[in-house]
Amino acid sequence: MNLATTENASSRNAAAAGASPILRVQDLVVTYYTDLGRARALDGVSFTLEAGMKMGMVGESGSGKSTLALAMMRMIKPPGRIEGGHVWVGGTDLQSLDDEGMRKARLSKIAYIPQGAMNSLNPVTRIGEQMVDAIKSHLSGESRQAINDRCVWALKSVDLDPGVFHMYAHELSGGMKQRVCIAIGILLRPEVIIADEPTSALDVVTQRQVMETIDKVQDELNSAVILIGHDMGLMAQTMDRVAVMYAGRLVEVATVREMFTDPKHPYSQALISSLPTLDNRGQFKGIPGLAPSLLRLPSGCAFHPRCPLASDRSRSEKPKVNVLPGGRLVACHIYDQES
Amino acid sequence: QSPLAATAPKEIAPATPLPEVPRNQTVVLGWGVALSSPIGVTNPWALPGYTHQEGNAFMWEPLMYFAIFKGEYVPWLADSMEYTDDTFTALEIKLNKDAKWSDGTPVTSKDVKFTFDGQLNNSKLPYNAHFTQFVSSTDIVDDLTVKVNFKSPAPRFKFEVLTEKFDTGIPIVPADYLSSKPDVNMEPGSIDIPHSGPYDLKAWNGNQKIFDYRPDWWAVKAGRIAEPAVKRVIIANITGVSMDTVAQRVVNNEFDSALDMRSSVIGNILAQNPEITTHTGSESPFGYLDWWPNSLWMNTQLEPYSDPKVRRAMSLVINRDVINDILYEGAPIATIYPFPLYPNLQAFADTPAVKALEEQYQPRKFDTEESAKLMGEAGFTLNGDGLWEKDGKTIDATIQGFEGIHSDIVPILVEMLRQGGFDAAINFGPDAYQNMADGKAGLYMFGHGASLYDPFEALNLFHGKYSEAIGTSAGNNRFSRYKNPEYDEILDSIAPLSSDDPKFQEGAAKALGIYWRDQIDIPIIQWLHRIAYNQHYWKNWPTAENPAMGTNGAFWAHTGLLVITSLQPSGAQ
Amino acid sequence: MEQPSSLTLFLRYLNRNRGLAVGVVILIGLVLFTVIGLITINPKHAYPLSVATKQPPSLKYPFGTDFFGRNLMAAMVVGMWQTAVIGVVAGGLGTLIGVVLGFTSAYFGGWIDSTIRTICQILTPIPVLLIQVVVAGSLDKRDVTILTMALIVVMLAWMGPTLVIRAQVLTMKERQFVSVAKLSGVGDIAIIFKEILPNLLPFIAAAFVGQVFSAVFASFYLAVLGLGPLREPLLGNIIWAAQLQGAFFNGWWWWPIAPSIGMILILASLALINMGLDELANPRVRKTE
Amino acid sequence: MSNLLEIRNVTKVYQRGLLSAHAKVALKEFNLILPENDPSILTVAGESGSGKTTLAMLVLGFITPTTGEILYRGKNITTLRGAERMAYRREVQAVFQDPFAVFNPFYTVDHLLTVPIKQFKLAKSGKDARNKMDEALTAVGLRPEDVLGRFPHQLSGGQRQRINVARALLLKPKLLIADEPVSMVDASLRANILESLKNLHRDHGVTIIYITHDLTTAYHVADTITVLYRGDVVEKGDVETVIRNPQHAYTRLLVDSIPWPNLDQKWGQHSVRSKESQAEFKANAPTP
Amino acid sequence: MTRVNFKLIAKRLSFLVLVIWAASTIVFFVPRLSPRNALRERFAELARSGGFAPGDIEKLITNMNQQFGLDKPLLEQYWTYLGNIIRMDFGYSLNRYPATVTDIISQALPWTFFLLLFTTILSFIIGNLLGAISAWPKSPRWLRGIATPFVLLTGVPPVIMGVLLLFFIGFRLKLLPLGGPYSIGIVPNWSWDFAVDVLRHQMLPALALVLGSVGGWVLSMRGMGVTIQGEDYVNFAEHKGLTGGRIFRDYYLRNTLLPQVTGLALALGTLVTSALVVEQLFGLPGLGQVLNNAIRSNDFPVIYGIVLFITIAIAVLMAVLEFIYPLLDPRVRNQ
Ligand SMILES: Nc1ncnc2c1ncn2[C@@H]1O[C@H](COP(=O)(O)OP(=O)(O)OP(=O)(O)O)[C@@H](O)[C@H]1O
Ligand SMILES: Nc1ncnc2c1ncn2[C@@H]1O[C@H](COP(=O)(O)OP(=O)(O)OP(=O)(O)O)[C@@H](O)[C@H]1O
Ligand SMILES: [Mg+2]
Ligand SMILES: [Mg+2]
Repeated sequence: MNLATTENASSRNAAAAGASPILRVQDLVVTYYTDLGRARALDGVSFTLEAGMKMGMVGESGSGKSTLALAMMRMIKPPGRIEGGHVWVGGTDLQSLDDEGMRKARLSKIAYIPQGAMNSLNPVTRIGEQMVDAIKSHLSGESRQAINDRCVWALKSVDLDPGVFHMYAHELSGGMKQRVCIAIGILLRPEVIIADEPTSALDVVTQRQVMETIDKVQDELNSAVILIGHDMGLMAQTMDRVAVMYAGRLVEVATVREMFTDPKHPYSQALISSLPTLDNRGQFKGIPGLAPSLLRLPSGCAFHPRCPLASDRSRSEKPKVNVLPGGRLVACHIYDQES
Repeated sequence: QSPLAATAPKEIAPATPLPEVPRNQTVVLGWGVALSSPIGVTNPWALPGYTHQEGNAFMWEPLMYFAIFKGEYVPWLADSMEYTDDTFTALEIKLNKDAKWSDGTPVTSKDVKFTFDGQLNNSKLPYNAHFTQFVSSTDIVDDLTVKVNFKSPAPRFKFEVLTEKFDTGIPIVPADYLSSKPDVNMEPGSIDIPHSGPYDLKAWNGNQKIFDYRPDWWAVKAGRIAEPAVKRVIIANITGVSMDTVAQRVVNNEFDSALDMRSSVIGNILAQNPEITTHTGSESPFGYLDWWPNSLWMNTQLEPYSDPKVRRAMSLVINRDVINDILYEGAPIATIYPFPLYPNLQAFADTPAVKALEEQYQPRKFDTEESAKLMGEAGFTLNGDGLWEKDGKTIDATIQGFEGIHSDIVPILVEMLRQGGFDAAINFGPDAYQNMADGKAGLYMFGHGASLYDPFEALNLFHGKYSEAIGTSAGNNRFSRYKNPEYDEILDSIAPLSSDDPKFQEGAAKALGIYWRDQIDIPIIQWLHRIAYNQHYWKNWPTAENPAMGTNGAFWAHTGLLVITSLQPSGAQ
Repeated sequence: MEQPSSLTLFLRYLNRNRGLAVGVVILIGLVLFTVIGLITINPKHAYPLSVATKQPPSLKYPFGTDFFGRNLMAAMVVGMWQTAVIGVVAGGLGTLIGVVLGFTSAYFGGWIDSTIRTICQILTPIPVLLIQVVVAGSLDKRDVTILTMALIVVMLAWMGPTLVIRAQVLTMKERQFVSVAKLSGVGDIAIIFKEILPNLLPFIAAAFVGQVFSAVFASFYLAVLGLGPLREPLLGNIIWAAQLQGAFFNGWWWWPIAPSIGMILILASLALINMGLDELANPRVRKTE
Repeated sequence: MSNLLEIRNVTKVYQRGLLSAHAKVALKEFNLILPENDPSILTVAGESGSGKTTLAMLVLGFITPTTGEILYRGKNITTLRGAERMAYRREVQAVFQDPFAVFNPFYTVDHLLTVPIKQFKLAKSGKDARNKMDEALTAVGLRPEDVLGRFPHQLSGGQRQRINVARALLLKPKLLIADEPVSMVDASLRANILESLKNLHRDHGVTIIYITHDLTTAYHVADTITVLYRGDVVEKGDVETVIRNPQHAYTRLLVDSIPWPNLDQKWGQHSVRSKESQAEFKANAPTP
Repeated sequence: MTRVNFKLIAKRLSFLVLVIWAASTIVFFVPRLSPRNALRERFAELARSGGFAPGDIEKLITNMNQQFGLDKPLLEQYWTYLGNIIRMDFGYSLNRYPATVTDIISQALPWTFFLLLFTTILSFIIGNLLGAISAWPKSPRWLRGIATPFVLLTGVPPVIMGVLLLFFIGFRLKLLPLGGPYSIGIVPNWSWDFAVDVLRHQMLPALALVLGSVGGWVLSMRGMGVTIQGEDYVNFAEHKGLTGGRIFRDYYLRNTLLPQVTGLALALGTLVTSALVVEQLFGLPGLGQVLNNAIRSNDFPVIYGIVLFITIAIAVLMAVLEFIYPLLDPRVRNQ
């Protein structure tokens, strides 16, 4: 029964694939200037996403996933700085907006559901107030009634009782808080929704409920969703597409099926094979070595010290992003000739 | 529950708005209004708590005042007050026929007798000791005549007790009113008590005390004085306020006068406002001589102050020239006498007998070597810190004194003593006086509130009959606890004598010689009252050049009434 | 990965934490002033009758001289030194009591904890300075010395550190490294001294600085009320004396100014350092590295 | 045959205040026997608040049971004294969830290793100690020169957690309690750490109680599994059986919600009968 | 939902009683540990200011000792004293007998109360706003800088501050009166002119207190602010596209200000002490001046009375704040 839904989704995605992308990220570069040196947390990240698509963003801790999300929101704070690149949402280049324009774009065009919903709600005001806040900041002309309707709609969309409107954050469970955040995120029907590890603090059952909520909401809004996480299992369960980040770069973007059945990048391959499944009980294959520090990245391909397929070229030259058939992106020298 | 507590008002606020009195008919005086007396206490016999200093002197009058700078009595409620013979055993008082209480009833012999009997029989009243020592009875001769009979010759009783000058003497109180009260010491007085003085209390709170002139004051009709120009007196509270601020408010013409200033401040007040004057005009030392010359008193019963050598050695390290230079810009304030050099006393000091004794004992001498020699003789040795030591202990030379009035002189003395090897320090705490009174400490800075006219009372401070044991209170500020039969004999022999008697002069000189010889205490400074008189609104303040009524200019003293009622408007608006 | 030297890191930290840096610089300045002063200046000149009186600042007397003939330069040096003694003695004692009680309370818990905690909480609303004034006022003046001043100040000043240290130990106690230490066979006492105490050093330092601050403030306060050891050139005493002699009014402005500025510098530097240490001790407040 | 550890009917009740009537039963009549000569890996699984950590703390002797007793080598651990206690301390060790909190931030990471060596007198000399440390670190895939002498915050989470495992290795305990040792670690590092743990078990015969809420890793690491739900054991048995064929409704819900990284293993295959039964197990969610 | 928690109220009340007991005990015994005799000192002072001593001072003292119950054993005095405290009876002033301590306090209290009310509110508002602004990364640079001088001002003891203000604003510029509660010669009344006059006289003392105490709030608010700044909900508010002003007000200030409220009671404690000096300096007849005089004359019933009164006021305020706090902060409302 669930399989059937998945089939539906994929066919819809296939249809959407032809449409022009609603989100276009190009050459995004972010650097943190720290005491210990410069950390290039995003190093020329580019990708596109069509409406109705769900893309998972995975990678080791510190690989730049949250930075990417924040950079798209133009919310990088000092000591970080966006040093280049563009983010188009439905034809608007966010980087070209003035501060006020960007403020308006947040939530209405591109919404961000933060990592750690536990603390993302103001503890001293009612949930309703926080929702109304958000609407008023964007739609000044909206009537009281309209605002109310919108909030009730959003809460219902995430399977919450409208009574939550009058409650405080501490009166909600973790899963409910996470869903309130989602409800706030969809208040203005944004074209792009970014959810940063929405489930990592929840237990499996709640985790599943939240993911199903996101699914449902997306069905209703038909927006593009980016889900950040590092749990490959979750990606396999819910996403259409998976993007793998390593040391501030996007090393591979592929559909879920391709990623799990035929990963191209050596890092993706290692990642996939390290996953525990029902079939390979008792066998572990970790990825050897350690994630590099952004402060002193290895020359060339950042993955080369841990890569079984590393060549001299990997050591000296940064691989560029290759576009493989079917729109797959891989950043590895191995695929250079194929493109 | 005490009746005084039950009846004393917490605050006196006029029931109806006070009439407007323009500033140029008002005199504003800076003083503490609720520091030592409770609000509402105006009865001179209320105890504890009455003081004449906070404006109450404007309500009460004595038989006579004494004009110190004219050296003469000022008859007041009494027209005359004479010893009936030259053995000084009886005194006849004749009252003024016009004298009236504020309720319109006359002041009569009955009131005087009531006042005297009260002092005699009520041990709580301040002059009880004097009365019990001297007075045997008070007789009413007629409505206006009273006769006081003494147990023994009392040549100084008229002056010391019955005459008001500075802070001593007694006022006459209303017999009818007080005798109707169950306990005269517990009766606050407030605004109800009939009084003979010209000003009525109108308002009193923690901030100010307001007196208004009563136009039917008897003294004008009696010809004692012209109609006063001051219609309102305001005592503004300055308790705890810093000297700077008070001085500045005088300069700003906010205050017409205020409490006396330290030597350092007064000159600058004059510099900043030319309308302000002092007793000596704009010349140093800016003040008049108070009756309170200060000495370093020593407890002569306490080691090592019991040794005259030590006392003398301490005196020898005090450099009086330095004191004059540093504190008084060279004015000769430092003294060697235990009494103030008022005209009559100056004359005494200038007699050949006294001069010869001064030559003999050199009380002014500053000589550290001689001091060291004496200390050696007394068995002391200098320790590593340069301090005299005996049996491993330095001399506890903590000077007990009073912050408000001694903060300039005492630090200097401490330093001089330390340089002379005495382990000196300061105690300005509220316990200072207690330490003096019970004699547990050895060294005190305090005045001789005694002589005004002749040296007897000052010398009498050291009479052996007052030498209480350590731990019991030194009566009437006799902190020396000195006992010397030779000295007592001289004093006893001159006590019944009038001060112009040559025998008296001779005996007094002899006693002064012993005072110097034994160094009973170390006289340090004459006490000056440096009071700023602001002439912006009011003229005719008593000064050296314009003695006015001949009193001192302290409005808080008993004679303050004379000062205020003689003021004349300057014409300023 | 190459680490910048710890000195560079420290300097960088100070650069970020400007308040601490300024505080430390002022304090070092004051210490240098006092130390150099004590070496070069005749401490006798800090007492009356030692030099010409009422001299305005000049080359000979950089801070002028006062009414009583103190060289205010010397008085400042000695006064600073005495202030430092009071501050360090009182601050040290207060902190020590606080640390001992705080540790005892938090580590042993139970009735010991509730007793200590309750006492602290009960004493907290009592205005300490008033009580100190009452105590100082009740003392025999001969007993008031620099040391008794410090003790008076300590008397009611240990509750703050006790509560802070206690709270910190309580959270530390729950930290997993304490469990790990137990698993490693470390005994109770060793856990207190070797595992917990070192981590509390910033808090203890902050408490110490805070204590020194309040000690200096309290002693100053007592002195200004004339409750200090009057002969000593404590900064508060000098101001007290200046006020009594109407220094401002008389145009001897330099007399109260030098000790006032001295006191302001001491207190301000301590406040700044305390704020900086707070930042160091509280990682949430600590600025990102 | 002696038992290494025996937990008999242990119940732990947390009392909130002294007078408060609200008591929280964190663990209910828990029983467990771990034989000495047959080391195994046992998983204790359950959602948040189900009593897992409470169990760990009980076994480590940091808290005492409200009723019931815990026997170590046949002796109640609360009564152990002297050498026996020292042996118990040494032989029962733990690896905790948060790889940062176990380090004392005041010291370099060496502290974690040197202290037990000193306390338990594991080495004859400084050199010997250093060798032992190197050996343990190498065994978990760390280069000693990379990590020794550093402060905890200078290392990555994976490195820190592996030092923890190295500590366990160094001590070669009889019983290791691993309380969620990989929940704070990156997915890609999990495999590495679990591998080290498994090696420890295999090479040194260490019995491991692996505490987790993550059934995927439980399935891979353990031999047997105990599922806790609000302090109650709802199911226990062989891992393969429990995961593949859960009997209890709660276990079924749990297993069904595992996000397997496998496209053919989608959520909802073992579908839960009705929404109601799911609601029944909605952990701790207060109704609005 | 908001059930009255009697147990909590009982606990707070008994705590309050303990505080009062502790304060009264300290205040009772401390002055009595010294060998000084307040009554004697009082008489001595009277004698000195009058220039004479009453004849039989010892007898008087015995009388008065009886009257004040000072001749009884210390412990008995202590019990009587505690009993009196319960009845809020602090006895008579030794110095201003027959005024009772309660009279004296009630006369002085209005001055201190208004001064403190005024300055506490002012410094709370200014200090917390400045502190919040200085910790808020988006506030303009010049505004952030403004907080520093105030922090430095905490280092300026109120005496010095008062003297400086007096000297420059009062003496030199003659902008404001030099002291006193109102102009000389005016009788207090309920008129507009009088109110203005009083306000003018309160200005300098209030300024001295505010300048000195703003820094404390700035500091603690800054610490608070830096902590809250990193909170996820503040970030999320920004993600929601809220304007800076609204985030500052609703998300940042509201959260930081709440814990500050609990500091009010203790801040009042410090402020009271400063007021003690400042009132003296400016000749305001408030509690500070009364206490100062009492300390100087060792009028211990007054000292006890005032110290106790202030302690009780602070403790009560603390308790009240503790009860009110849940109404302000929903997090602690139901527990
Ligand atoms: N404020 C900051 N200052 C300095 N460096 C930062 C800052 N924020 C992030 N970084 C660095 O940027 C890199 C990317 O961080 P980011 O938070 O984007 O990682 P992530 O992939 O989201 O990790 P995680 O899975 O742990 O959330 C990391 O190396 C981190 O150290
Ligand atoms: N010290 C304590 N005092 C009171 N209650 C406690 C205490 N420690 C734990 N509890 C409660 O006991 C229950 C079990 O807690 P425990 O920590 O054992 O759960 P857990 O299974 O480890 O959860 P998690 O997966 O969140 O770590 C929880 O409801 C918890 O709230
Ligand atoms: Mg992240
Ligand atoms: Mg747990």
